Amino acid sequence: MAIDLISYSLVPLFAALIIPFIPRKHRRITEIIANITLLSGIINLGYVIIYYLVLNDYTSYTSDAFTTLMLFTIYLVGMAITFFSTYYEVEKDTNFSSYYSLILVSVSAMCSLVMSRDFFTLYIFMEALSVCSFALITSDSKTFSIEAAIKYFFLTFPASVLIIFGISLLMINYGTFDFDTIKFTSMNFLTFVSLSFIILGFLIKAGIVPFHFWTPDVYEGSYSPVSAYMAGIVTKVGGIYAIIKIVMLLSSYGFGSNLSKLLLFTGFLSVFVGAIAATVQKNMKRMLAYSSISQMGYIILAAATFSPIGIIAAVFHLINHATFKTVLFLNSACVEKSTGTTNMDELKGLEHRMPWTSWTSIIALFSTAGLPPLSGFWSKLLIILALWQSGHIFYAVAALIASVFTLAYFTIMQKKVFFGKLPEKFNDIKEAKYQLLIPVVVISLIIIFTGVFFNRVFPYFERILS
Amino acid sequence: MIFYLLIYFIIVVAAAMAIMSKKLLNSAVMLALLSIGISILLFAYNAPWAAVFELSVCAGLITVLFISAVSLVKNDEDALKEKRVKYTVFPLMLVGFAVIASIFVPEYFANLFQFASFNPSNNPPLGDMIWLYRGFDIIGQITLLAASIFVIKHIFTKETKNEH
Amino acid sequence: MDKTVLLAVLVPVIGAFTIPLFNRISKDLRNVMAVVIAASTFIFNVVLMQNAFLDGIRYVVSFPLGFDFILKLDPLSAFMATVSSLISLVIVIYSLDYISHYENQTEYYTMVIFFMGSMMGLVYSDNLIWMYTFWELTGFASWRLVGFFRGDKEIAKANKTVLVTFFGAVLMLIGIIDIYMTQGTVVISELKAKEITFLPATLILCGIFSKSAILPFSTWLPDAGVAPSTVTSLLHAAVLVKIGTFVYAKLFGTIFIVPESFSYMVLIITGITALVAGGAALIETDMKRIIAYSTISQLSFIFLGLASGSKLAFAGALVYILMHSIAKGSLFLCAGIVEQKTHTKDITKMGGLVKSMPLTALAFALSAFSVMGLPPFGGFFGKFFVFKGAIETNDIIVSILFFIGAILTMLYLSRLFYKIFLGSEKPNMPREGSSTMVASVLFLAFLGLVLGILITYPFDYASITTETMYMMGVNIQ
Amino acid sequence: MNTNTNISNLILIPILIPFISAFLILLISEKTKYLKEVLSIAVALLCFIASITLLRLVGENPIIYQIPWLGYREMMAFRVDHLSAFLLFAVSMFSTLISIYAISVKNKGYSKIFYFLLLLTQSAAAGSVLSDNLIAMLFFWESMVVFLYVYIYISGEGYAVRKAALKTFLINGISDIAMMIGIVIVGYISDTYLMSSISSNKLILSGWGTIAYIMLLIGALTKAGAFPFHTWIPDAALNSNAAFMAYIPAAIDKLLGIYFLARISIYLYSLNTTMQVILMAIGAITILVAVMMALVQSDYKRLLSYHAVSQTGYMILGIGTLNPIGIAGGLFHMINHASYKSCLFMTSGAVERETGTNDISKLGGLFSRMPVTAICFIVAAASISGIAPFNGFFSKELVYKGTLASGWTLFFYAAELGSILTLASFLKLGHSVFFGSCPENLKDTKEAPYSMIIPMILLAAICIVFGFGADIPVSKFIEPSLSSLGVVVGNIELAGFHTDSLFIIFLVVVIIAVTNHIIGFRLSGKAYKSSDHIHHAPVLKETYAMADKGYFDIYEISRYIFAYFAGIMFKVDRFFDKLIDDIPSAITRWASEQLSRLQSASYRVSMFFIFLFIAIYLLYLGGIKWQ
Repeated sequence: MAIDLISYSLVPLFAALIIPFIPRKHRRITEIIANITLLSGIINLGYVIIYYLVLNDYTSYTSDAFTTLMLFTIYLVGMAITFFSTYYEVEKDTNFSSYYSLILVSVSAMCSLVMSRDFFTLYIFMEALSVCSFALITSDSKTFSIEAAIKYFFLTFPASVLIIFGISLLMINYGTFDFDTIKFTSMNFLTFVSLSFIILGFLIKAGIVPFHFWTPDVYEGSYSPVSAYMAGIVTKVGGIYAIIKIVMLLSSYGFGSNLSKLLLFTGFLSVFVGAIAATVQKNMKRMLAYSSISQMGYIILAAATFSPIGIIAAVFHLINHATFKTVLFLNSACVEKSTGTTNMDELKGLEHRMPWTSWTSIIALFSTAGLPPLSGFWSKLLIILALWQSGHIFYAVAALIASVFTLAYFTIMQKKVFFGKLPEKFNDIKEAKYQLLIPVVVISLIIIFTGVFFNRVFPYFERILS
Repeated sequence: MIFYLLIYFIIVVAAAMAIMSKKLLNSAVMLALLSIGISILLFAYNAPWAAVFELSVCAGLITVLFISAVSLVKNDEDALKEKRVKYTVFPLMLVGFAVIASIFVPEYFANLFQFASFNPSNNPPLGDMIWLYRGFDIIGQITLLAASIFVIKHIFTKETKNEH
Repeated sequence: MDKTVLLAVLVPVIGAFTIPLFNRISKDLRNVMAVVIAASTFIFNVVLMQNAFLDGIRYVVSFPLGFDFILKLDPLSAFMATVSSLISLVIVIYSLDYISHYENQTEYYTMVIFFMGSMMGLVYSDNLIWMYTFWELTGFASWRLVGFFRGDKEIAKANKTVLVTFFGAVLMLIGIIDIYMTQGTVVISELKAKEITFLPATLILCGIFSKSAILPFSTWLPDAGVAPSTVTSLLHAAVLVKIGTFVYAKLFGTIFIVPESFSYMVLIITGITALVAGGAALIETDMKRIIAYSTISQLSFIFLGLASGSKLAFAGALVYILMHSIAKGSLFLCAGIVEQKTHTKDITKMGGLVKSMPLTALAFALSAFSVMGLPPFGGFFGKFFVFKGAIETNDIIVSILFFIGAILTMLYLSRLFYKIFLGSEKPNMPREGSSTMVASVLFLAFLGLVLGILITYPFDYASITTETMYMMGVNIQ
Repeated sequence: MNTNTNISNLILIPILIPFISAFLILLISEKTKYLKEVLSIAVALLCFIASITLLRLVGENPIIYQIPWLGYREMMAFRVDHLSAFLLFAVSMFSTLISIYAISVKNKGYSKIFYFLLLLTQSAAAGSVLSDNLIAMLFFWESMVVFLYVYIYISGEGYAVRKAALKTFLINGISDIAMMIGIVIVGYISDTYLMSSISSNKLILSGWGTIAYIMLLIGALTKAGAFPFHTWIPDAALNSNAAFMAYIPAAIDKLLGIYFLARISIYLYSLNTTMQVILMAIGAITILVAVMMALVQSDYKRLLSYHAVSQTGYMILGIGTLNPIGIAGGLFHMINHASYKSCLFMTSGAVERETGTNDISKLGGLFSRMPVTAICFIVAAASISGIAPFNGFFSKELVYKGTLASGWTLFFYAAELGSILTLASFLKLGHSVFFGSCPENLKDTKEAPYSMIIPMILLAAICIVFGFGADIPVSKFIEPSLSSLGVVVGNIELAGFHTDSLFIIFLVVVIIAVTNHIIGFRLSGKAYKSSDHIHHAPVLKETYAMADKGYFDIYEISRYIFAYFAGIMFKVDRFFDKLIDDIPSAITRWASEQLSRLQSASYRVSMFFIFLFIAIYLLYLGGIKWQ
């Protein structure tokens, strides 16, 4: 356990425990506490990373780059969501205190999950995370969100079963859970079964195609900021992070070809199914859900190459996807707040009434599709290079062709939602409040800068492997 | 060998009954019976600590909570109305699977020990095990507790508000 | 000097995003700034063109994994940059009046200048990945510009445009990565005289054909006629479609050694495209679609020149690019004036406009003659040397294809001119277009004529560029 | 090879001066009277004088003048040998005469634009005649296409004028593209574009050579207005002014077309016998077809235009014989035809100006009212029909001797039949316009103004001067041109009046034509109907009807073919549109509907799927892979 980073998980936990003691009418104070804790986390994490980006020499760099990066993303998305939801549902006062505490608990769970050094703690915090997110989904108490929560619970519970079973088999085989002490010297049958159980469990948590049945309903049904939170970071840290961790462990031992075949096929499947299914969706959030399935597929594809460049590409794409998926979901939340619906058939011509939302969604959209100078392009390029170098040229070409579908369903979304003549029932809608726009704009700027200053960002990512 | 088979049989039947029983109370009782069976099994596999926890927590605490909650709930919702016969197929399938597995699987797991490099003799006492080696789990426990409290607070406060 | 190369690229790209800020201050400041940025880019390019033959002018920003951002000046790119920035400048001036009575003008000016910037970037970039980057940016800018009128049909067509070009570009990216894997580098100057196999070449060719609207991907260009005519002239006539020809000239003309069958395939496809586009232009009744189809057929002539493997034909193709951009640009702008005045694009409803719009008719006639390749105009020399290339392939099919193509060009352009300006008079004939619009159109038309008469200067520049850069011997083993 | 500068800029005068002054004229405003005409006549005269001095100066070796033009190898090379000098002389002569004549032609549109075009055409014609580099020649040659188009367009209002203008433009434009390809192929075969160097090792008709020759032939024949491509001239005649008809279709086009035909057939290529037969056949067919059509016309200018086409047939026949006499006949006939055809068109212009109509059925008895025009008409008509003392007879005699020498007597008979019909149609024309009863409304028609009379008289004088044994033109122009073409004449007596068998045949031709005219006149009673007995003859009636509907007109046929071809191409285009737009989006929509239908299943089905996939993966991973 990296001691210096432990404070990042304790502080939000501590803040979460304080919040219930604040009397109900002082709503402002709870919001301030939640925002302050996350803001402080971002500031010093940001300082650490940007200091090295600007300095651009890593001789004195000691802490674990991978964890710091993941922490930064968790805090970034967490901050965006809390700041967004403080101004999102001001009039309908959902039980906000437990909402904020739940978010803080989930942030601390994610941080500790990222910092965990062995399988068992990984499992504990994953469970804590899924419990929190289960509750968060129901936070706007619409019947559809409760149904989504139950669906989320039912369809991801086999994951926990599989993971705990896999971990126990691993325990039998190697006698320890610790990542560093486990030596995967030989690939005997039991390790193989246990690892595949664990990976299948995490695939279910991540919502990859054969197990993606819960993702669309959960993202569409849940309370809008929460769906952004879920899509943005929860499924990633809860699902993909562990797979990348296992891939890192196995890659250092240079085998796991049949595992990579499994992951490659699932990744390829989810990229295409997600992209194709999204083209015909009526609801904006449901379409974004499918798009996030397909982008997750890209991360799995990258991880499945088991090569150093593959892992860097996977992490880079994970972080990129976190940023532009949060932006897109928050945009859909803004649209929902102004017009009251995210059904794309009713929406039309919002471009002039909501310029900021439309332009940030275009930036995020084109970064997802891989328009060159934006960050999405570089991560996709790295994925393609990784796949190509490890010999899976078919998957590389397929991944690239899928980005055409990505662009297809996004241009359809732009056409339906933002372009065209404004219907008269939306005549009086205004742009969302500026507070709602700040997180979206900040993250879009991050997208642009990581894209344009890729030459500074990439050396930092190379530190992940050391 | 028969002893183990008997316990397996009890556990499987109890689990099936817990799902299928009409009244909530019966399912709570069946759940308790299930946990007791598992703890006996754990004792048999000389894992005393796990067995004790199983017995005290699952069989004791959870069953008490369930029964008190069920009794609080008005009794008109007792008998679930939807036709359950259609879903008997799943537990029957489960039972069939368990029977087949019990025939084929054991010899399969017999050679499990050759992989095991973990001999139970030299593991440290439980005290410093929890504190020294598994220190970080404390944070885990706290997070889980906090999460569960807030979940209940988050969902159930809504329930009471809706009623009055 | 390498700073000017950077400026030529950065000023329009960054300038594009300052235009909304200027718009905050006042509308005409925004217009003025748009013209100023366009003019400054043109001046930069002219300066660069002066010493295009100096060697080693490069601006390098190092990027990981060999994707360094390199801007290199060579005669071919300087020529291309000057041509496209000149036309863009004229179009920006023309659109001051044209766009004035439509909404979301700020976005229009931003995107035009951004398009110009990414065009410069593409032309000067010496790294395949960065060439691909600016290629995609032009695709993005064209999506916003084609979808300028926010109607449903227009946006559907804009989506189609961006999807087809993006698909082609993705294929090209696969080709580039294949080269990256086999050759180990993506820097163009390091790839000089390298042998590449049939597959990566065809993949890059798909990208080029999707951008220059050659047969398999050609139908997005007429559909994009729904855009305002300044956009269509900027995109279809002068600049966007020329990107494909430029990249083909640079990669397959001066850098890569390609198998003989590859160039022959290009010739056959472009030959058939010339026929198909020519035939379609003869049937079509929408004015802008006809001119768009004519662009497709003229582009296949340019590809003929580039792919035929003879030095003179290559120089002829470069001259053809220059002349065609000028002439087709002014054709589209005339179409813009006519459309704005008669409020219809259907040529069957027009007629006899020569009486009421003599200057536009004159400009239209002069540029049409230049596109047809009649002598006093510049188009003739381009067409002549391009045909020399066709004959030098010593292949009868290619020559016949392009001979019929040339006849079709003459037919549909004279049909178009006849239907719009010479047909039977209609009752209320609109007056002449506004002065700036007609002036810029006449300027372009007479520029074509003057360049035709003083052909020595452009042709010398083109032949020296070919001399220095073209690996002619390579294509014909 | 005297390339000293002052002679060489003599070459530039006929090209640059008209070009510059053309733009000058544009600046002069429309209202100033006669300034434009005077300027253009002065310029034309200047060029005429320059051409005369050039004609005298050109000794054994031609004058060369080169300007760097296209890239490093292609020079704008001018080379004046006897043939070019002779052509330049003819071109400038006719330009001067036409600019004088055009002063008082009414329906020539804005005179400013007319003179602008006149000067540009003059410079272009001079340029193409003098240039030695094929590209430069093509440059000047093709730039005339645009002026043709504008000439016809400005000379009138209405639908027919524009249709004729478009037709002219397309026929000439497309044939010029063919010619361009011919020149490109020639350049490819002999990898030089200089005619002089090509002529040193002549091209032969094999593989690319044949294609090149055919393409160049198409260009030459269209410009000359020969058989398949002649249909634009009659239409132009109907719809444009007399000055244009007298200038371009009558003189310049014929001169340039035949000049180029001579260049390619004799100077660049050494043709084999099959091509010789083809050329002579084209010549013969042109003669017959055009003269048959001419016979039945009732419009003054349309009749003359058909005759222009038929006379070209004689020239092509002459050059097609490829033997010195034939070629000499062809060239001599070229200049003769230019002179009398231009004069005839001028008379038609004069008649049209005075009487306001071209329809010969409405004209009559103008001899007494317009004596000078009538006399000029008679002289020109006589020379075109090849009556003895005039120039037409001598050039036709040479052509006949050439055809007989080449051995193909069939073409000789065709030529003879042609001249019979020519004489018959002119008798009909002359009789109906100048003799017979004069309708009331034309009672007070006066003679045409002097500006029209002078050029007519001059041309008639040329017809006479070039006649009478024709030794002046032959010695001055034809023999030197033949030598510059590289044709060895030997001791054959070209000029001179020989009363041999040809003269007797000539007399027979005259008698037949006169009797036919008298029969026609007796039958129909009206002068202008005198050819009706041929018009309504059994077989001819249908062919004439079909010809009027344009079945033989290459323009109509090709319009139909291209429309059909374009239709197919459009279908191909729509197919590709469906291929890249409709089909992919339909497939994606279908696939996406299937996937989202799969999605809305209930818990149990999703749960079942999850366990199923887990099982499959484990089997796939553990079971199959492991063993």
